[in-house]
This record gives sequence, C-alpha cells and structure tokens, in this order.
Amino acid sequence: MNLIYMDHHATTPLDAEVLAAMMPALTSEYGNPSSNTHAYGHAARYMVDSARAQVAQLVGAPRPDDIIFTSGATEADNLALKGIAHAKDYMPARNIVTLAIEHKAVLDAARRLQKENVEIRFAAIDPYGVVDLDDLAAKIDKNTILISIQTANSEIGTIQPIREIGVIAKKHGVPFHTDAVQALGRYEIDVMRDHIDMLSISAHKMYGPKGIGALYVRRGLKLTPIIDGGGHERNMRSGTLNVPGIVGLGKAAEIAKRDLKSESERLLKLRNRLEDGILRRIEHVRINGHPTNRLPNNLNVAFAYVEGESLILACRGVALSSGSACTSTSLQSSYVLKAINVPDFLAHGSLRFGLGKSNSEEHVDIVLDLLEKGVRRLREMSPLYDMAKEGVSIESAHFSRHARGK
Amino acid sequence: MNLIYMDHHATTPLDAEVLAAMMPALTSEYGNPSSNTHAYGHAARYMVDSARAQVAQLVGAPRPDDIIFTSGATEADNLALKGIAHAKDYMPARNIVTLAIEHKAVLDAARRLQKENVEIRFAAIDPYGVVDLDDLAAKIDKNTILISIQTANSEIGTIQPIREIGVIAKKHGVPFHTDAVQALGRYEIDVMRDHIDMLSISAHKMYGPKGIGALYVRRGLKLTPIIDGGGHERNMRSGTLNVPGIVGLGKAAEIAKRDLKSESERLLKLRNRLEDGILRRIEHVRINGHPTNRLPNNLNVAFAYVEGESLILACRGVALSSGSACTSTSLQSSYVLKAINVPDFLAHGSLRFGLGKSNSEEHVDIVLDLLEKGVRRLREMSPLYDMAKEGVSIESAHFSRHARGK
Amino acid sequence: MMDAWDDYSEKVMDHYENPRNVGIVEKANGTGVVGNPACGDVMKLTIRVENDIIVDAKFKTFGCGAAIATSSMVTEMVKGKSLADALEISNRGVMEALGGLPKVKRHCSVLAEEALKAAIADYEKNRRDISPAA
Amino acid sequence: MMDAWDDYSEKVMDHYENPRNVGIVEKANGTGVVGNPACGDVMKLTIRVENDIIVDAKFKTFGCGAAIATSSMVTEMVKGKSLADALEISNRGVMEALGGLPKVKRHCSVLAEEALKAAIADYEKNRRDISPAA
Ligand SMILES: Cc1ncc(COP(=O)(O)O)c(C=O)c1O
Ligand SMILES: Cc1ncc(COP(=O)(O)O)c(C=O)c1O
Repeated sequence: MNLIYMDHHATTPLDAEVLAAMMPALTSEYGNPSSNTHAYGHAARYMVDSARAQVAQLVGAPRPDDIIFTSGATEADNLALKGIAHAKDYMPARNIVTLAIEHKAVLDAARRLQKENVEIRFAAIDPYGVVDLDDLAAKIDKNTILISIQTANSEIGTIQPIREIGVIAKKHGVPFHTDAVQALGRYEIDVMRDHIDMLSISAHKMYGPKGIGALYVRRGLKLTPIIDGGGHERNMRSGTLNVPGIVGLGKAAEIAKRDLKSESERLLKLRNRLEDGILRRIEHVRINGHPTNRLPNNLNVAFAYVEGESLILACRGVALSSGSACTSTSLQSSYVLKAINVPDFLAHGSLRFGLGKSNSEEHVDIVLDLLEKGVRRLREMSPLYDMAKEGVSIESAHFSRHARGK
Repeated sequence: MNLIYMDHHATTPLDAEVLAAMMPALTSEYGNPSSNTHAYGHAARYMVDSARAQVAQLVGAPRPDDIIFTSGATEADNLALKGIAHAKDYMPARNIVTLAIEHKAVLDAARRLQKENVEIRFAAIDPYGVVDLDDLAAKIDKNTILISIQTANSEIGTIQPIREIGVIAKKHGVPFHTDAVQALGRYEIDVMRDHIDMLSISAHKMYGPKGIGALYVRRGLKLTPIIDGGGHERNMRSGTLNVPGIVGLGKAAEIAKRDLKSESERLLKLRNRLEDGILRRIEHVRINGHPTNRLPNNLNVAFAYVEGESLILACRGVALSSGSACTSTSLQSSYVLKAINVPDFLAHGSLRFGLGKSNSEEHVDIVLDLLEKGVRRLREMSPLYDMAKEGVSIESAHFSRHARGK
Repeated sequence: MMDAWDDYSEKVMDHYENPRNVGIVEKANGTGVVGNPACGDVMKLTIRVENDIIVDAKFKTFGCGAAIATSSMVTEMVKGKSLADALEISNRGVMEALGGLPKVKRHCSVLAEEALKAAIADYEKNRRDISPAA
Repeated sequence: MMDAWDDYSEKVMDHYENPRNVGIVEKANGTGVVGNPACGDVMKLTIRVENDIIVDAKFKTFGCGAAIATSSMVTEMVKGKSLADALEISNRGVMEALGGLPKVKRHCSVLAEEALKAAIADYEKNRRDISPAA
C-alpha cells in the first residue's frame, strides 16, 4: 500500500541527494575527526568543516565555528537553555522568558531549570499564538538571562515576529534563542539581521537524517555543556562527531537554502488548495493558528463534532497527525491548542496537515475527498452534531463557514 | 593510496551488513517512531524495538526496555554519572568512586559534578592500570552514590576485574556503572552475571554507525535526564529517535555477539604476532598496560629514545595513534600513560596499535618492517639514544628486551 | 509497510467502517448518554424494552475508532437479551467480542458498558415514573 | 584520500625524510642542547666556527617531524654564515624556509632558533675561556 505522507512536521523523508552525499562517510571515509595522526581522521575533519560552513550559510552565521553540532534539536534546545542558566548560576535570581506553546524540548528543559530556582515567565500570546511584544518587553528585567521564542510552531504553524523580538532582546541586552526547527527551508531566517544569539536546527525536519542537529551560538556567548568529555565543539559539546549525520545535515542545509523560495511558494499553493477545499466543501470547521503568518506547509483544522482519530481512520492511506488525545499515549489533547484557547472538544477534532516535497495537487484532492466523506459519515453518528442542530450549545465556540481572511 | 587502518580504538569502519540493515530506515521507512497515527510511525517503532532487543542481548540485559538510546557513549557516560548524581541531589554529601584512567567522558562529567559538590574519589591502580580492589572497597562509604569503572581501557587495553567490582558494589549497595565501549565485541560481558547496574555502549567502536550509543539501565534505577523534552526512552532521554542509527547499533550488536569468539581469537593471534615481532626485532621497547589482561586487539608500545609522531610519519601508509603530545592539540602527552607512571619521555614515544576486522597478517608484517626501519633511523638522529649508549640516565625507566611474561 | 489501522483488530475496524445500529431508536424507552465532549468521547445509547427484553438498540457516538466500534458492538450484543442478561455484559466482554483493544483504548469499552447501564437505569426510572410502584 | 602527512608542507617532509647534516661535528667548538625529554623534544646542535664563520653544523634531534625538519633546515641555513648573520636567523625565518608549519608546531621552530643561539653562546664562552680577555 502506498501512503500519502502529510506529516512533515513530525519528520521528513531523507532526500536522495543528501543520502548520496552521506555515502562516502558511511563507507570508505570512516575516520574519526579527532584522529589527527592519519588520513582517515583528516578526511573526516575536512567533511565536518565543509558541513559546518553549509549550516552556517543557511542561517546567516558569520563563521562556520558558530555552529555546534548536537544529536538533534531537542539537545540543542536543552543546551541553549541549560547552557546559559548553568553559565550564570552565580546569579542569585535568574529568569527565562518564553512561550507556553514552545516545543516540549524548550518547555521541559525550562521545567527542569525551575527545580534549580530559575524562574520561567511566559509572555502572553494572542488566540493565533503570536507573542504580545509589549508583554514580552514587560516580562524582561535585569535578572532575565534568556529569551527563548520559537520561529514557528510545529502544530499550528504560526510564525513569530522574530526580528522584532530580536530588537527587544538586543535593547535589553538579553540573549535571544529561537527554535527554528520547523521554519528552516520554509521561511527565511538570518541570525545577523534578526539579532538572534542562538538558533536550534534539526536535520530530519528538512530532509536530512535523524539523530543530528545543531545550535548556532553567537561568538562570545559562553554556554556550560550538558555533555562533557574531551572538549569537542568549542568546549560546548563533547563526543565523537557523527560524521555521516553531519555531512547529511550540511547537504540538507545547502538544499534548504537553495530551494527555499521555489519550495515555499509551491507548498503555499498546495496548502491553499487544501485549505480552500476544506472551507468550501465542509461546514463547521475552524482553522487553528494564524490565518496568514503561518508556515506555508502547515494547516491545522478543527472539524467540529467529530473526533480526530476517527477522522484519521477515515482517511485511510494518508499519514496525518491530530490534536486528539486519542492519538497520544498521554490521553491529553494538544497543549498548544489549549494554550491558544481552542475548546477541548474542538482540539479533539483537530487534524494537522504537514505538507512536503513528496506531496502533489493530486494528493490534496484525494485527501479532500476522504475528509468530506469521512466528516459526513462521522457527523451522521455524532450525538454532538444532533445537539448542535437542535441548537444546544456544546461549548461557546465559533465555527467559520466563510473563506479565511486574506 | 591504500592505508592500513590500525586505529580501531578511535573508530571502526561501518560493517557492510550493518549499512545494509540501515538502508530501509535511510530510504522508504522514514517515519518518526513517536507518530502513532500512521504506518510510517508504526514501522519505525517496530524497527526501534527490534534493535533494542538486539542490544539487550549483547550485554545480557533481561529486558529490551533496559536499553536507553543515546547519541553515543560520551552521552551515555554523562547520563550515568549526572543522572545518578542529580537524582540524589537531596543528599548533603555525595561521592563517586572511579579511576584516573577512565575515558574523558567519565572524567569530565565527574569534574563537572565536583562543581556541584559531588566528591570524586579515585581508587588506586597498579602500574598496569588494574584497580586495587581493597582500595576500591575502602573508598566506598554511605555517601557513595556510584562506582564508575571502565571494562577496558581505550589506550592500554587493560581489562578490569568487572565481576569482582560488581560483587563489591552489590555488597555495599552502590550502583555500578561500567563504560564497556572498548570491550564490546572483543570481550564477553554480562550485566546480570557481573552485577552491572549501568553500562555504556557506542556503536562506532563495534562496526556500527557514529552518533549512536546506549546506556543499559537496570530496572528500577532512576536517573534524572540530561536532555529533557517529551519523555522518550522511559523518561530518561528525550528527542526524536535516530532510527537508522538505532537499527545500525542493533545490527552491530547482533554481529558483535555472533562473532565475539572467532573474532577475538583471530585478533589475539594478530596482536601476538605484532607484539612478538616488535619485541624480537626492536631493542629498548616497553609494553604499556597489562601483559595478559588486555583487549585482544590492543597493543601499546613505548619505543625509547624516539618521539611518537616522528615514528608515525615513518610508518607512512599506516593509520596509527600515539601517546605523544605532538599528536594532540593540547600538547599534553597521554594522561592514561601518566596515571600508570610511564615516564614522560617514554609516553612521547608510545604508539597505540588498535587491530580490527580489516587487518591481516600481511598488514602486521608490513608494519613490523616499517617500525624496525623507522626506529633505527630515528634513533640514529636521537641525542637521547647517544646519551643512553654513553650510560647517561635519561629518566629512571626500565626497558625490556626480553619477551613478555606470558 | 504496515497500515495505520494495525493497532486495531479486524473486527474493530469492521465495526468502525460498518457500524451496526447507528441512530436513535424510535419510541425508545431508555436513553443513556455518557462521556464528555471535552474528554473526546460521548456515547448516546437508546433502547426499546418490551417485556423485559431489549427489542431494539441504537447508538450515536462522538469518539475515536474504538469508541465507535465498542458502541456498535454493544448494540449488537444487547439486542434480544433480557435486562438481567444485558446487565451481565461487561466492558471485558465487549472487548473480547471485538477481538481485543489496544491498552490505551480500554476506557472506550468501559464507556460502552456505562452507556448500556445508563440506558437500562433510565428505562427502569421511566417505568417507575409511569407505572404505580409495585 | 589525503595522506597523514598533509599537515606538513612538502619541504618539511623532505627535510624529515632526508634530513641534512645529521650527526656531531668533528672538532666542534660550539654545542647547544635545548628542550627536555619529558616535553617530547630535545635538539642538540654542534657547530665549528672558524674566523667568525660557521664552517660546519650538525644536529641530533629527539622530537616530532617538525622538530627534525626545523633542525635540519637550521643547519643548512647557518653553514657559511658569519656569527652575526647567524644570530639574525629567527624562528620565523626557519618556518618560512620550510614553507610554513602547522600552528601547533610553531614551538619547534622556536626550539631550533634557541638551539642555534645556545650553540653560538657556547662557542663564545669557549673562546673567552681559552683566549685572554680582549
Ligand atoms: C519545533 C521543534 N523543536 C524541537 C524539536 C525536536 O527536535 P529533534 O527531533 O531533532 O529532537 C522538534 C521536533 O520534534 C520541533 O518540531
Ligand atoms: C572507553 C570509551 N568511552 C567512551 C567513548 C566515547 O564514546 P563516543 O565516541 O560514542 O562519544 C570512547 C570513544 O571515544 C571510549 O573509547
């Protein structure tokens, strides 16, 4: 069975070009870049240095050495938060300003730091998930050691005003970290232009391999490592370098930069076809997240009166993710949808469409047919739908029938 | 140019069988094991579970779930030490007993913990690097939270009496961690038989891929994660799982177990050929490390009066590592050789031979010729050699001319 | 490659795809509504009881695949049963009839049992309200 | 694939492989020994000076490839030079003559300069000791 993969926020397939670039490091060029007494080591070091330059270029880092390789963005996020907090542990009171809709890697790292008496402050967000810049500025004080705000959200796709946040951070002299995992290759970002001090990268979200990521760290910023042992990566991250992974990340970064414009335009068209189709063909739906400031490949839709997992089952053959509790082992619906005040019963009926390179118009049209039929069928058995038709209010929620405000 | 690779302690080539096993995960089966709403995710989860079982079998772990995947052994070592120390941070005084010849991943993690008021105690070792069991027992007290002692050393190959250490640890009720990176596939280890509570694994030291490793954690042992974010790996290590890497580690573990006996016997023969050849053909050499309790693929030799890097240059075409300061960027000679009291000038002239699957008797014979010629040539230009011939003592060092005591 | 449905038995998927007895029983004399929209599942079970026998049963469910399948299965199981026999149906029995459920979905079968009990209790209450006390 | 030698220039490797002037000068009247076995390099430079001209120079070195090459190069550079000109030779000059050295090996060129200076100082001292003060 050939599935249509529409879960590119969870992970992406490895680009064939990237795999080809990795093959030498997976076969004959197997040296350890730390081995400086022989050619195998030198060749590995050379490959790593080239990849470092490719990654630096993707984010506009002035020097390749500003890139610290990690095992992924979860580690990069942890290194950014804990690295700063531990480097400043002489401060009697420390606080970090972030958002309630950050990825778990940021939130759970922050939660860990709370146990070490670091205060975590959440800047207010609007119902689309966009940070309130005034509230952000108000939350910063002389004990603020870090601002950590994602570039774009992995569930609802909302893009933050990164440059404005960077300006505020700079004005207050506070380092600014952004988790750019979902944005890279889909939305242009530049650490110099946007005043970003740290930026998290994950290869497998941009057609690179799993198990490799990076943290851009502005020159001069000192982080205490979370992984010690030998002093690799400018003393910020020890461990034998994952050469094939790094080469893959480098190549993925090069392609992401090269294809950014064409691919994001193509994705936007596809996404709009999907969005318009849903709004035209299905009643009582609501778009979660920002109507326009969102990733071009993201669409998050609440289908009122139906539950997400049952709708995913109806879309047999399509790989999708949902905000439904019934698709997570924790039996909790999405904390992101909660944080932007999507009523629970709508969160349970929300699907996330993550478009990517493999998707075509044909895929979108197949999915639209499946959704229309599935929603109709499931609403026919939904007691909530009957209630709604009888005018009983389930929760005070607004359902849009009109096209999105563009 | 075709090099002879004799640096298998630094890293090993990726086994073609392992790469073949990884290919599906690098191509069509690209799902994220955390995606539980579609087949891509399920397939990935299935592959990860199979690999977990393979790794568990290699070390004799009773349950696959006792294996926590990490980005390598540096991370595994850090997780073992910091994970225990942070889980016990309510204790007013904590200490960890370890060895001065541990890998940097253990030593630097321990050093980090010192800053958090964890005391680090070094158990005494003999001139071969073997732990003094009486001293070890004497160093343990009621505030000891961990014993961390490597299975085998990566420079001198000395193997520790792991089972005896396990018995002591059990008797005192202290968890026992061992870094088994160099031993796996070369020396039999069994966490149940040897009373091991935690064990570090690195794939790229046993013909698996770089950037992946694991920590065996005995059921019931609680570790505080160093990387938070979503609660993967029994809440001990978050982050999207490196599926191809994990599959590779699993396959490498399977092969390591399968070939353990035959390969270690073959390596022992090769190593003895090399050792005997050196002792027979070259004067004034000394074997560093234990004469018999050493890894079958390891040989560490001090060539008196010559400097290691210049000897490596003389062995053109052979990939080797040395204890010489001149091959490290820190300009310090090997801390391991120092810790077993090898005089500095001998440490500078020490080479490490790390044999592996690709090596043959022919390789050994080529290396012997190069060494003999190189040492002769370099001694001819060595002022130390002249001094020695004149009877001037350089440092009070013993040079063996007789065959090793077997 | 495996399918997204592989968490579920064939029987579950059959009941999800071809649910039996969807709707509201005409002239129902027992109705059970359990669950909570905020929690992601609501089951409405209507039954018609004649001479202590459940002669008809239908459901409407908002919930995951397992919730729909257990609802469908429970309507099948109760039809033709006496009230006493129907009350013997447990969540375990529904699960078994479906060829098992994934661990995280067991609560759905509990909900189905509860919906049935609620419908029967409603029928009993209606009867007491209408007919004079025995 | 690159070679283990690629840290070094061709000139360095040539001087490592075919070192010039290895040995001890016969009837040397200046000897410099610098370095320390414990630090991994010792250079012994012997010279014969006649009429303020260095007519012969030889070395023996325990050390890395760069240490051997710089020793060899410095003996080449001083031969035929006046003492005054020889004292002008700097570590930088030796490095340049070798087509550069990797950063971590620069100390070797410093050692070569020091060995030369030590040998010349030794010659000066010997001369003072033998001939009456001017
Ligand atoms: C926004 C964001 N940050 C961080 C991560 C974690 O990155 P990784 O999968 O490399 O651990 C992800 C993906 O899971 C993500 O979407
Ligand atoms: C004994 C030992 N422990 C730990 C490590 C570190 O493992 P990794 O290379 O997976 O970070 C190594 C290798 O560098 C090693 O030899």
